[in-house]
This record gives sequence, structure tokens and C-alpha cells, in this order.
Amino acid sequence: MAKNKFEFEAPYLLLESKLDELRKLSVQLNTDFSAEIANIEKRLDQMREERYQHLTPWEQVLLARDVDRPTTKDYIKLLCSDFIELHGDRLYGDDPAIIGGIGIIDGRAVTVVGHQKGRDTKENINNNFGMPRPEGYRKAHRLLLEAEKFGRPVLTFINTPGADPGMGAEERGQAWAISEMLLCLSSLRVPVVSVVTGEGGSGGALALSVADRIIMLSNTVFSVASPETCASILLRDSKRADEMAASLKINAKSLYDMGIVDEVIEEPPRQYLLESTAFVQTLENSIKRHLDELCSLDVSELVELRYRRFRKIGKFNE
Amino acid sequence: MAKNKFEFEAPYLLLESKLDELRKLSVQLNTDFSAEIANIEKRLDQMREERYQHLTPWEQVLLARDVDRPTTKDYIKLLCSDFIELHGDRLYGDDPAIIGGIGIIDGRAVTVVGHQKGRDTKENINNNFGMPRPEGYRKAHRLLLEAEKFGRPVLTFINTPGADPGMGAEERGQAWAISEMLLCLSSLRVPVVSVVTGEGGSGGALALSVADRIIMLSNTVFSVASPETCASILLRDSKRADEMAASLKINAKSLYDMGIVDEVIEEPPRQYLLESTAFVQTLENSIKRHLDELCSLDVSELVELRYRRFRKIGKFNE
Amino acid sequence: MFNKKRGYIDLSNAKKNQAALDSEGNFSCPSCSAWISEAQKIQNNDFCPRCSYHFAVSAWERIHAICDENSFEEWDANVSSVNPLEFPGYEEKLAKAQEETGLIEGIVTGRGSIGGFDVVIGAMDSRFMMGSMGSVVGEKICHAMEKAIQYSLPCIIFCCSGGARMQEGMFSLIQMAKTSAAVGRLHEAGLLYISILTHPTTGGVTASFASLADIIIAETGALIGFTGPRVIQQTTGQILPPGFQRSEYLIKHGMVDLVQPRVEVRSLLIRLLNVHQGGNHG
Amino acid sequence: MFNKKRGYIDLSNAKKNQAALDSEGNFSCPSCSAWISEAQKIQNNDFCPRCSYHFAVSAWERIHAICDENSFEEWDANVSSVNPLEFPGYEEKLAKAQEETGLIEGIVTGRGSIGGFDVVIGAMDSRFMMGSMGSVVGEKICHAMEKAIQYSLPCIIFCCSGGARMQEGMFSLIQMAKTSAAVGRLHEAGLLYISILTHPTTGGVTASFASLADIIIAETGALIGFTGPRVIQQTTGQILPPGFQRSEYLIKHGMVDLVQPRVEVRSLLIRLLNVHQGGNHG
Ligand SMILES: [Zn+2]
Ligand SMILES: [Zn+2]
Repeated sequence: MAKNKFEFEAPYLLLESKLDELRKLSVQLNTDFSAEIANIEKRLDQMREERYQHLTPWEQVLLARDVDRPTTKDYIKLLCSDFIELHGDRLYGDDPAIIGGIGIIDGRAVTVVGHQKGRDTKENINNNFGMPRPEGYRKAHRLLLEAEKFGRPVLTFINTPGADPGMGAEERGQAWAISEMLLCLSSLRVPVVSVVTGEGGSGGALALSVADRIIMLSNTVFSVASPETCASILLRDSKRADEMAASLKINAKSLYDMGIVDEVIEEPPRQYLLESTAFVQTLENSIKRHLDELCSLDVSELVELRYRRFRKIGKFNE
Repeated sequence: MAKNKFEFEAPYLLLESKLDELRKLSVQLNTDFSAEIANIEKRLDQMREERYQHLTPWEQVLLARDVDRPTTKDYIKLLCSDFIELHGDRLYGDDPAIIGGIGIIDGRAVTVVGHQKGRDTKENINNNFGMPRPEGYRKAHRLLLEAEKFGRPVLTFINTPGADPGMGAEERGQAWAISEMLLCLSSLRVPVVSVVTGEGGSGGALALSVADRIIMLSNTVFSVASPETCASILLRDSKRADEMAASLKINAKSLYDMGIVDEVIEEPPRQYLLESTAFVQTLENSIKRHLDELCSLDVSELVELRYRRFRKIGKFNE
Repeated sequence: MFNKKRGYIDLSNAKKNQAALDSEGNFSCPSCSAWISEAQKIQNNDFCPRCSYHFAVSAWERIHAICDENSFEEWDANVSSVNPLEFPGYEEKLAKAQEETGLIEGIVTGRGSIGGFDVVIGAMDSRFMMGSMGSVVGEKICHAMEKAIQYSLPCIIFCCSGGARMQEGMFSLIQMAKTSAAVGRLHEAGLLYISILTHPTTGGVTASFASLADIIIAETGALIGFTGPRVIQQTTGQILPPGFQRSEYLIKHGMVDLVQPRVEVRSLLIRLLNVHQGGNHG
Repeated sequence: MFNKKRGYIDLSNAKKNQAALDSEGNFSCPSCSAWISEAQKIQNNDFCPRCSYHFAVSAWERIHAICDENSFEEWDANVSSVNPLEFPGYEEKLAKAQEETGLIEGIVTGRGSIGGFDVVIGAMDSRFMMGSMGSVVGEKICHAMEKAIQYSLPCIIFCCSGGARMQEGMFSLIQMAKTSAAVGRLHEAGLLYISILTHPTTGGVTASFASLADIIIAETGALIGFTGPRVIQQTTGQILPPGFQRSEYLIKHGMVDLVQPRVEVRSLLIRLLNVHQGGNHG
């Protein structure tokens, strides 16, 4: 079972390094293999693209968790012409694992809230690896109510392993903080669009995802619990997480087919996402289009549609 | 400057003990002074009643703080045919310095919230001497919103030296918790009646007093800050608190004359309040009358009147 | 099929039925294996007298103990689970749970009366796949709340759950959002909603409808939280203090309104329903 | 009377005016008596470079520093205090404060523009009886908020206060309720309300309108709290940790949205007003 994206990237990386050696040799030998090398490189790119089209669910989990993925702050910088971060729950603290504030997207005032993972170990320790504590949900809750006051649409970015599993979070009522968020979002009188940008982990992710539209990037996942947890509980073997990743149907494509998410945006293979202009343009357009559509609705219709959107999810026999 | 009510009660207590001695002597001497003793007792009662009619402001402060005064729990027991205490702010803790719950008064569901002092040292330490912490205001806030949801009138009992002056209360945003209460009560869409049953101390008391009607018992006070604090700041001598008690006009009668409170209910002199059937009846009737009046108003009128009630308080030249 | 059991689980009548109970025989505590009688179990508020194990109460036992006699009318009795993800082994687990519990799914919902007050009532059953919430549990709760709105009735839910039904994946997680949204509608309709958190209430149920009630009652000694104690200990390496995540801990930390022993929950509910209506019974 | 001062307190233009400032002479820090120039004071964001004392900014300095030139129109300029309790010595104190500050009372309110955005603005003056809130301060704040509603304008208040004006007794305490109620009306009207907590903001002002804003900005290094540090120390005997009740402590504890140095408050306000309107300037 692969531990990170580099394991399934290894053959391509190896081939790349061999080509580099070949290039150096050709200089030493004063010969020219450039046509051949270019050819191999082209085929390598094709193979890799093909490979990325057929990632296993577990490989998608690894990509969803990849530390190189852009964070909420990166997306905010990309999308907002101005953004002001606001802090604190006005009750207890300011949780760096959820950030929020107000910004302008395409000439529209928007409240943005999202999980914030760190870009390195130090930042991740500070941000609790993007696992919110009750303060985080309560800050988000406060900002949502402000968005409602001002009729501002809300954009959320989802990328968290899940809620914080510590004693302090329990002590300060993590379950209460999450349920209040679910309740608040489910009847918020402004449009809400969510973008899953990495891991959608359990209740900690759902708390920011009760939206009119949920967009997933193609290599992200959303899961009731981590594949490791499911494997540990259902199979009594957390090492069989890859099996669970498949059984749980947690990748973007499956969730789109199940009607749980509304749109999947294709990620370019192995490129830093925000460097792909096509990807960035598609994401921007998608968010704008959803906001345009939702903002044109009557508020009570909007809230009714959101209720029905979630109300109908679930499979059973009657 | 007297330290407690027993100082100004001393002469009467002394006379009472002398009469006791006289009674014993009369038995020993086999004579009968009962007529004379009864006469003296009658005059003693008159003198005392007269004395209680002319208490100094400072003496009223002492009576307002008297540990023998009934607490919120006593009034609840007196007024409610059933009462269920509810706990917790759903955020951080449960503050015993403010209690709250739902009960029935005269066939009407009512939400009751009040400061809870202890009846002895142990209880007082547990209840922080009736000084609320942020959790207390936030519990009250939650119960007020529930009262609004169910259209239940609210009854509050005020008896606190003031907000908790500790580090923890500051850390958890005491000022924020108090202001949220002021905001909440000022636009709450159900009737609110407050009864000052002892000390109304500063912001900690005001937080429960933004009411449609404020009733004060005759020997209670309501003050912007304790006379000791005022003396310490303005006169640089906290021992001159008695002067401040007079200058600040903090007793029930003065506040009634200033239009800050709506009714003063006379306390019987030196009797345990709840044993005086006349007092109890007057209090009960008053609360019921105010609730009847307020419940008959249209909600938007009620809220508008409450706004105006506070809006007009203040003296200035234009 | 439930009438047979009715005799000994009407807890409010526990004492007068005691003689009858002893004759029903003994059974062994699942935790410490002590042999105890039904009477002892009831007398001890469903805790094992030896190891304090908190005996589970089935959904039907709960409903019979709480509702007035013959007042309960079940809704959605035949709503049953499918295997939406074709998750390996899920159908077998469902079949086993149904066989062991006599239930079709992990919650019973319907309409009944408590001390004469009409209510919508739901009771989860921890024996059914650990009281996990899947599509059916979510659907039945939402439907019950919508009917509470339709009939303008208070809504009372007895919660007990190990969390989400993992075998239904995201369908299960979304039930948290769905039931919370239904609570939102109850609130908008101005209806009373009381939840009773019983042992154990954890995971997605705690983080959705269970903690959104107007009044939250925790049963004495119940384990209540989001993350279970084992996971906290494994993940953080912290030793959990005694009483952590128990009802008494929760009320101290402001999360629940009342802690009540199981045998007194019915009378508390009657008082709450009565006070809520200003004592104007009916 | 205020034009003379205008030159050196337009902090946003501090740098280009620096040459002019040095000629205005030196003065002594009220805390450590260090002699410093206006330029040094401004460069150091109004902290004393030696002892970190936070220099007070008068209400008019504040308004001129924040509002666009000549945009400010004062309201209620002549509302003045009376002595409602006939409190001994109050009139003398008022007279002295008026003489020393050139103000009639401890707050200036009115209408102006900030970066072209029309706003209602209020600025308290800590030199006027320690920025205490009595009837006049409460009245002017309420009136300004009501006018913000009338004109549909955002409302911005610079707070600094030692607490309630004790000499007005309960009239003073009630201003907390009155101003909070006015904030309630602002919220109902859906208007933006920003408060800026400057050094020091304590007591009844913190526990009313100051902490009820949609967005709360704390000036760098400001002391902000309900109970002042001296009283906490005296009452509890606790030694207060360094930085206790300072802006940086408050943002860590979740109480304020932003901590900003004084010289950057104007540009932050312009950004907030701009974002609030979706960048649709005007
Ligand atoms: Zn046992
Ligand atoms: Zn200095």
C-alpha cells in the first residue's frame, strides 16, 4: 500500500533521471540524442497522463492529502481581488485551522471560510494539521451570520483530515460546535458554494459543506471517516485502508455519480495546480457561474432548494 | 461607618434582651410586669419601624447585601408552581452564579433567570458570591433565546455585587458576554420583568435588567459601581463609602424618582421577607400585573416601548 | 412480538412489578459476567451492581417505558436499508442485526403520549449495528420531525449511537446535515424539541440532531462525545481522567441542561411538557 | 480652533509632513519624562520610544486623521452634561475637562467620508474625564447610530474609555443598555458597524457598544477589558502576565477581528468599506 504520491510516481521519476543522464552523456560523447530524448519524454508524458486518468481510489487519497496542494489561503489569493482575514469566535479563541474573512470576487463581496493546513511542519503544528477545534467552527459560525446580515454569498474551502481528536476539543463541545454549523448553514439566507480542495474528512469537513453547490477537484476525496479508521474498525487492520478507499467510494467521480457533489473539476496531472491556467480558469468560471445562478434566486427559494438538496440524499427501501 | 445591619439594630436588640431579663426577674419575684413589658415592646416596634422608614442610604446598602435576604431560588420556590432548572451555556461551562430555567407562574410558562448568591460561606464560594462569569451570561443568553422561540415571558432576579473581577472572566470575554446580553434583551420579542432583590451591582446586574419593567424592593440598591469603589476612585478613600452611597442615589426610592425603576415594593422591617404574607402577596400581584399588561401588547409595540424606555434615560442640555 | 417483554421494562412501575420479575430468571452481565436478576438490574437503574456496566435498553423497551400505555403508533416501520455502495459484507451484517434485535433498523419512530401529552417520539437502539446512523435512521428522524411540524407536536428523541454507519459512506455522513436541517425546521415552527442522550451517544449523532435540542437531558453515567475515548487515547497518547465524557462531566462543561437517572426521565419529560404549556394540560 | 493642530495629526500623511513637524518643538513623555519630538512620536506609532507609553490621540486629531479632508460635519456639538444627581464636585470637574480639552464632552460625532466612502463616525476622547461615558456620550452615540439608519450609512466608532461616568450614577450605567439597544437597531437595518478599540478601552464601554460591532479592530498595544488590571490584581491578588488585556492577547482569545497599528487604521477602514460594497465604490 503506497504511502505517498511518490511511490506511484517512482517509475516516471526514474525514467526522467535516466533521460537526464543520457543528456549529459550525449554532451560528453559529443553526439546528439535530442530527437530520441524528446520522443521518449513525449511518451513519458502520455503514459503519466494515462496513469493519472486511472488512479486507484487509494492513490487519489494520497494525492488529496499531498502537502504540495494549494491551501485555502492560496485559493483566496487567486480568486479575491482584495481579502481581509477576520479572527476569533468572540467566545474563547482564534483557531488557525479554520480561516475566514471577507473579499471581493468578480466585483461581488463574498465571505470566505475554509480549513487551513500548513505548508510545512512548523505551520502544520501551528494549524493543528487543519483539524479544527470548537473555536474554529464558532468563528466560522459568527462569520456566516455576518454574511447573512449583509446578504453576502459564502464560499467555503474544504481540506481537513477531520475534527480534532483531542481532549480539549471534547471539553469545549466539539460536537455542539459542529452541529450548530450544520444547522446554521442549512438555513442560511445567502448562497453557499463549497469547493473540496483536498481531504474532506468526516464531520470536520461536513461542517463547512452544507452548501447549495459542492464542487470537488478531481483528485480530492470526501469520506465519512478516513479509510484507515474504517479499515481499523471494520477489518480490524488499518493497513487495509486502500481496500476501504475503494469500498467507501470517496473519490470525486463516485460522489458525483451518487449525486452528492454537483461538479468535478479536472486537475492537470502532476502540475502545481495554480500554475495551470486552464485549471485556474475553469475553477474561477465555475465559482462565478454558481454564484451568479444562486444570487439570482429568491432567498426563500434558495433556502428551500438547499433543504431539499440534502433532504433527498440517502438510499433505502420503503 | 456601619459594617452590617446589626450595628444599627444594636440598640433595639439590647432593649429586647433587657426586656427578656425583666421577664425572668418578674417570674423570680413572683410579680407581673406583663402589661408594662407589652407596652414597651409595642413602642420598640414603632421606634424600629420608624427607624426603618428613615434608613440612611448606606444602611440600605447594608440591608441590600444582608446574607439573610432570600435568594433567587427562594423567590422561584415562592412564585412558581413548578420549576425546572436548566444548565450550561453549551460553549464552556455552567456558572452557578446565574441560575435559570422554566417554570409556571399563575398558569403561565415563564423563563426565569437570576443571580444566585449563597446562603453560607461554602455556598458562596461555590457560587462566586453571586458574581457571574462569562458562562453565566451566556447561559442566560441561551435561555432568553429559547424564551423568545416559545413566546415565553422572562422574569429576572437581580442580586449581585457585580461581574467577576478575575483573570479568567477577562480571558473569556466578560465584556463581550455582558454586551451580548444587553443587546439580546433590548430587542427580545417577549415581555421581560426584572426584580431587584438585593444588590444591583454594575454591569453584572445591568446584564439581566434590560426589562420592560424594573421592580425594586425598598431596601435594595442599584449602582453604577459599589460605593466603596466610587469612594476609592473619586475620594481616594474607600472608607467614605457611606458618603458615596448618599451621593450616588442608589436606593430604590431615589431610582424610582429618577424614572429608572417602575415600582418599589415596601419591605417589612426586620422580618424575614418571605414570612410576611403582605409582602409576598404584593410581590406576587405586582409580577402578575406587569406580566398581564405586557403580554397583552403586540410584540412589535412591546419591543418599541422597551427601546424607548431606555432610550430616554439620561440628562443633558442641548 | 413486543408484548411479552412489556411486563418488566415498564420502569416507572418497576417496584410494584418486582415480585413478578424475579420469577423471570437471571442473566449474566456482558461486562463482568456477574449473574443478576432483572429486578436487581432495574433497582440499580440499569447499571450492573458489580461493575457498573450500563445495560442497553432496546428501542421498544424505551418507548414502552416512556409512553402512556397503548398510546404509541409506529411510523415508517418498514423503511429498510439497502447497500448503496455495494459495501462488502453489509447485507450480512444488516440481516444479523435484524435477526438479533427483531428490528428492521436502528430507530423506532412514531407518535404517542407521555403523561397525556401528545408527542412525536423516536428511540434509537444501540444493539442494531451499534446504533449507527445510516440513510434509514436519518430518513426516519427527518420524517418524524416533519410530521411533528405537520401535527404541531413536541418532538422527543432518545439517542444512542456509536456514530455514522460506515458501510453507507457519504450517504451516512450526509444524514448529519439532513437531520440538522430538519431540526432547523422544527425551530422555525416554534416546536419544542427534547433530546435524551443515553449511553453511549458519540460521533455523528452527537454532532447533529442530538445536540441541537431546546432541552438536552443526559442519562446518568452515559458516555457522550464526538470522538470516542479509545480514539482520543490512541491519537493523543493522553490518559483520560475518570468521568471524562460522562454525563456529569458534560453538565459541568455546560453542554447539557439536565442529568437524570433513567427511571426518572419519564416524570421529568411530563414536567417539562407541562411547564412548556404553562400547566395548561392538553 | 482645531485647524491649527490639523497639520501634524494627519497621520496618514505623517512622512511627508515630517520636516514641518520637527520645527514644532519637543515635549515630555507623561510616563517616563523623556523628551521626544512629534516626529519621533508619529514614527513610533504614538508609543514613547523609551517606555512604550501609548500617547492619547484627541477626538479631533482622530477624526482629522481618519476622515477625508474637510469632509467631516459635526453633529450634536452643543449637547452638554448637567449634574443630574447634584454630585459634589462634578460641575467643577466638567469645567476643568472642558477647559483642558477644548471639548464640550468626551465624544465627537458626525458624518464624514473615508477614502470617498460616506460614513457616520464617532471618536471618544480619553482626556475628557478619562473618556468616561455619561448621559451625553450615550446620547450622542445613540443619536449618531439612529442617523446612520436614517441615511443608510456605515457607522464607525473609535472607543477609548475608563468606564462609566460615576458622577452620573445609574444614568451613566443605563447608557450601556441604551447604546447596546441602538446597536441592535443598526444590526436590524443591516448596516455595517465597525468599532476601533484604542488605548485604553475598559469598563462599561467595552461591555456595551464597543464589543458589539460587526468588525472589531484593536489598535496595537491597546489595553482592552472590562475590569481594569489594577482592580483585578487588588481583588484577586494574582500577578497579571505580561501582555494581559492587550490587543495581541485579545485577538489570541478570539475577541477582536484585527489588530492594527494606529497609522494603518485609515487604510484598513477604506479596504473594509470597499470590500463591504463589493468593490463597487460609492
Ligand atoms: Zn457487570
Ligand atoms: Zn515614555
